[in-house]
Amino acid sequence: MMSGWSVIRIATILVYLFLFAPVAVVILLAFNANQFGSFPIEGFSFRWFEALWNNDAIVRAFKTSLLLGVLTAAISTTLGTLAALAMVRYDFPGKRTISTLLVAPILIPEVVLAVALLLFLQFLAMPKSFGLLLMGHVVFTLPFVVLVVQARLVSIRRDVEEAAMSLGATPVQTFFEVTLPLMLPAVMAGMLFAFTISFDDITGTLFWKPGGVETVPTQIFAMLRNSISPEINALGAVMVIFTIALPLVAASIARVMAMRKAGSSK
Amino acid sequence: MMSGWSVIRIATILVYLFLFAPVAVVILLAFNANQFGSFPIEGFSFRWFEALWNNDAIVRAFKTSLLLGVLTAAISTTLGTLAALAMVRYDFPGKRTISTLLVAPILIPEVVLAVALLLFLQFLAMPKSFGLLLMGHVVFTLPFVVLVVQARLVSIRRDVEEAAMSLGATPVQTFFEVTLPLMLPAVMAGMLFAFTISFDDITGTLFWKPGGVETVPTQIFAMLRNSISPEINALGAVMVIFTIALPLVAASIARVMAMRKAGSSK
Amino acid sequence: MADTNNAVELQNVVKRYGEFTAVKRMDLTVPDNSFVTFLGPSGCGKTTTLRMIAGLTDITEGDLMIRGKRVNSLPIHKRNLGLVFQNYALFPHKTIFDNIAFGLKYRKVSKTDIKDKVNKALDLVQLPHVADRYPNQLSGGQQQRIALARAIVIEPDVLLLDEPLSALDANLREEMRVELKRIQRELGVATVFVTHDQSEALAMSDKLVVMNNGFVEQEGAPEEVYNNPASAFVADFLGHSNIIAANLGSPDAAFTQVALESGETLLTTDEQTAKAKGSKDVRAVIRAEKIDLSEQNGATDGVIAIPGKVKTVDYLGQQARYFVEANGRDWQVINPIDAHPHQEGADIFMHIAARNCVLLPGHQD
Amino acid sequence: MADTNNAVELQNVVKRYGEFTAVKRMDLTVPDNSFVTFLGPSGCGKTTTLRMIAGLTDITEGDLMIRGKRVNSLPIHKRNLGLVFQNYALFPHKTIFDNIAFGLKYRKVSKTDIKDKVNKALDLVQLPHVADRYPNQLSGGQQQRIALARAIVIEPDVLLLDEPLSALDANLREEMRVELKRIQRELGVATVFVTHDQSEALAMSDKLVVMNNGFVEQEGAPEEVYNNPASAFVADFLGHSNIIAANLGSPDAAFTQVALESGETLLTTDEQTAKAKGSKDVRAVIRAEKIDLSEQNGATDGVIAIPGKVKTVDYLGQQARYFVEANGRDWQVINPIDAHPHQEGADIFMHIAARNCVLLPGHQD
Repeated sequence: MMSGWSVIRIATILVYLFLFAPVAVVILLAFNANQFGSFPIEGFSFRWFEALWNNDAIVRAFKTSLLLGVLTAAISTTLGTLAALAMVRYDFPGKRTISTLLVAPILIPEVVLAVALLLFLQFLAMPKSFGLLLMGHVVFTLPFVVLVVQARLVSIRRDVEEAAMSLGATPVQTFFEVTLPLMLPAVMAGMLFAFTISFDDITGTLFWKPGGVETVPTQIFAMLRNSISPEINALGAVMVIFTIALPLVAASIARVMAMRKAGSSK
Repeated sequence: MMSGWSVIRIATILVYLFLFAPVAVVILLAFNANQFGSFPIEGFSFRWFEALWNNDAIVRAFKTSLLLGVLTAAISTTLGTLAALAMVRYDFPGKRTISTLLVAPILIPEVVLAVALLLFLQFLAMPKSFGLLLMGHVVFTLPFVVLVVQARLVSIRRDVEEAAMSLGATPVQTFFEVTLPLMLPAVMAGMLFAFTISFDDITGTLFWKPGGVETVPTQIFAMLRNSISPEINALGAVMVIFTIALPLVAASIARVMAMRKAGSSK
Repeated sequence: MADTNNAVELQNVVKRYGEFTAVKRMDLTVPDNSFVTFLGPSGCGKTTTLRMIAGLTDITEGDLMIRGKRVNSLPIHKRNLGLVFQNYALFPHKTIFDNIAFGLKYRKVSKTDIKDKVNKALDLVQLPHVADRYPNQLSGGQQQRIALARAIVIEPDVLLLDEPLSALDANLREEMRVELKRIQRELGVATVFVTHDQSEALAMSDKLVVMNNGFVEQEGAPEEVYNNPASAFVADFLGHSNIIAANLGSPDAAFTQVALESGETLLTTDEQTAKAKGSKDVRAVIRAEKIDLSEQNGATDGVIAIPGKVKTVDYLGQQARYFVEANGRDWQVINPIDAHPHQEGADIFMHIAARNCVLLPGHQD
Repeated sequence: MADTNNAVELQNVVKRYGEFTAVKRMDLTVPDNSFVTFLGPSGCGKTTTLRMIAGLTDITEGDLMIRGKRVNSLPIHKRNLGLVFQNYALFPHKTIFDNIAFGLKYRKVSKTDIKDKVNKALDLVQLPHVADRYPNQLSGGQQQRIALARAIVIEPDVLLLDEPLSALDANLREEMRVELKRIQRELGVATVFVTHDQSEALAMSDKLVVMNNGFVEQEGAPEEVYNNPASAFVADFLGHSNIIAANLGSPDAAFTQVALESGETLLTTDEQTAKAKGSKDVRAVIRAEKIDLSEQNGATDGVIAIPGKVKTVDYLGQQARYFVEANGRDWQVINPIDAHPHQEGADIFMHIAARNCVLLPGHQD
């Protein structure tokens, strides 16, 4: 049996090498002073990040991605939180059906959703625009926000709200005094989730973006089609930071704040 | 407060319309006899599906996607199941770290992973090939398989295995008699999951596919760039069936079998 | 009809969920200052009744009065009730002080008064030093004390307790039971307590309401309910009883004969025969604890001795539980142990006093 | 040293997890045919000991013998044990028949014999008609019976039961207790039973092993352990005890005087004073159930009466629990109720017989 476990162990290690080696190499190469990425790295340098900063197309793409991500997160979080509240705390006809349908968009292939939305717009004779791109991103990210907030809401015991009401708080006061503060971490998580999904999206963006508008991922895609530049390594590193480091930092801050709060007791 | 709930209700309904209307329209239009998709539908027809069948490029793309999906599912499921077993049932140094890293690939933007893998291959001076495309898909789908199987494994109580051993079964016999049958549904689910993710993938595929090879999603993408044909509606409908209906049918069959098994008692 | 000496009054209250009737025509009063317990198995309607009083569940039919005022359609936040839940239901994001002060904020109490009242409530539940902590920094028992403080600080008209001790472990539960009763006495607040635990119900209540299937099976002082169960359900739910179909004989001087279907004859009192209301068919209920075992036949006036054989003995420390076979029937007997318990296989006499032979009318409920 | 009349023997067994010692130097024998219970609070090491016997946990130091053979390093599947878990641990994907037959498959039993044995086992647990069902089609109690059948069908050398009744609800637990004991008697299989429930432990065991903090606090027959606790922990864990520091007087004819620090003087027997081994400093242990309350002073030879006042009364049906104040100290007393319980505030005498005044040496454990 032990030898069986050894096989599993080696398989596990290989699998994770396979997953992380490429990303690690890209990030390392981003700091490589040499033009042609190769090991051993010949000097540490920020030159490729500087090159990024001086590349107008990339800076423009970056601004577009940021704006798109922030707006998507804001809209998705608002709508998603309301929908989650409706699902968990409100009984209405067809609730079960809608609740089942909720999972479906995550299962629907992104390509199909992208094509469908595009065809739908053409069917409605609407031209491509930034607004439509934004709408598309909202559609993509909404189910995730709903799922995250809903999962949290389900875990907020109804009796905490009932206790608040028994003590004299109206339903609206109960919502703002009890429910909202308790669901806030999930709302923030959903917002971050929406932002990173939007920031990373390539499939939908490729289909929907109006001519001339580029986001960071489509910009990378366009750059790769021409030639391989070490700038791409730097851009990859920046994206990793935005989509992994950012949420981790946010989570840490939240944890520290929670601990300070708990630690304030005698 | 009731009016507050009404707002939420209307928001929910709008949100879901927004999500499903496009997909519904695409599927309806796929059966439209008329060339230029418009409502009301002028007659029900399979002509666009026939056109698909007679389009060599699409049939080729379909075969490629199917082969890629099946191979990805087979490899990912095997590796992922072994990794999950190692994670849950085997203690080894660094287990916690690896377990944390496990979630990371799902957080890493697909674009970054795609670019990284591509750059890594170029760094290793390997040409693009079907094998590398397959490898990429395995990397993408593996974490999902591991997560699904691992979740199931955690819920298999250790004492069931201990009971088997106390009754005289060796650890290997226990694995095949008890553990494997109990984790099988999760393994199957992971396999389906891997297949649909591979079948739908566009980002990685665009980056990695060798020239001339197309999968269904990249074929749609290529077709859209030229002109809008109603065939695309039909192709979208087929993809929805493959990626939503297939898993649902599989799940139903599993449930019916389970019920028949349970129903066989007196 | 409304009596303002009653904190709560239910008149013909019915609760239906679609086809299912959870509470069937309930009449009940909770007098001022009293401790009323709803006891019953899960699904008996006791929690539903509590939630109707609280205003958390609509009343389908009937009237609910609090302090003589009909409140059927008054929303919960206007009812001035203290509610304590099984899982404490403290606000996890607020300090203990803010938790307790929560209800006072909505009652326009001045800041200094709030501080006084919160501190008094903390003293009352014997946790004066935890005001600045958060709920998750307290143990389960402490959290439940805070939940109680939060409910009583608003000086509620009625205190409603929904299985408040069930989440605590055995030793703590006993301690909190004593504590809860002390606080209720001290404040004199009318209290409705819901539980499925018979020892809690017996130990704490002024009035016990035994519920089953949406009906009130019996209502009365704990001793009354325990000693004179009104139905087989009550006899079996409170402790262990032997329930045997029997025929009533004619009165014989001080006692009346009861012929059990298993062959033996017991005696019972006039008080009990009155319950049979002339019918001959009755059921005799003999509590397992009210049968005295001894190796000698100790039959006297009004005490019947039935010979039997000890089948099994469960040693329980101060008591033992026996199954005694007599005429092919197993009797359950719980007896204190004097020196040593009776041995398995021993020939023995079961002594049953007339006053411990309770009668229920009819052969079925 | 190994005695083949013992099914299991532990010699100096120690279990460490890194720095933490879960079981400290344990010596124990499980005689053939006997029912041995490990009783203690969670974390006392009772489950760890069971798992060491089963072979599910390594032994750090010491020797483990099963039927006189040292088995420290024998893997579990070669030990021939019957294991029953708290959560049944049935194989959910196999029928009841296949569940029970599982162990027989590895013992080269012929198909017809398997069928015979499985059916016999099903009869023994009184579930003869469920062979074709799946575990999830049975109730919790039925599943536990099947788990028991699966464990005994292989005719194990030892039956190991890890809190097998804890997952069942109260009524079922009592029923299964009787059942489990009957089956164990019928098969005569040496059994180790782990529980934290004192009434289970008292009712079922031939030998009771009370554990705390990885140590055996006391070991002996249930009556012996209950009546003569060897430590304050045992006195308090089994039932309710009043434990009071005291000074031993000189022997006075039949009894010895015990001067409590609260001021009263009790009597005790020679048997008890022997435990003090000449020391004057002792602790007197008086069980709450062994104090007789009455309104008259009934002091006789060897029975001391202490006057007090009833502070609180908990009505418990057949019994009542009182707190009685005497000389500023609260005594806990549990007494059967004859007609009515004593009233709160009543002046009362606590009667304590010399034989019920148990002594523990020293002022601390």
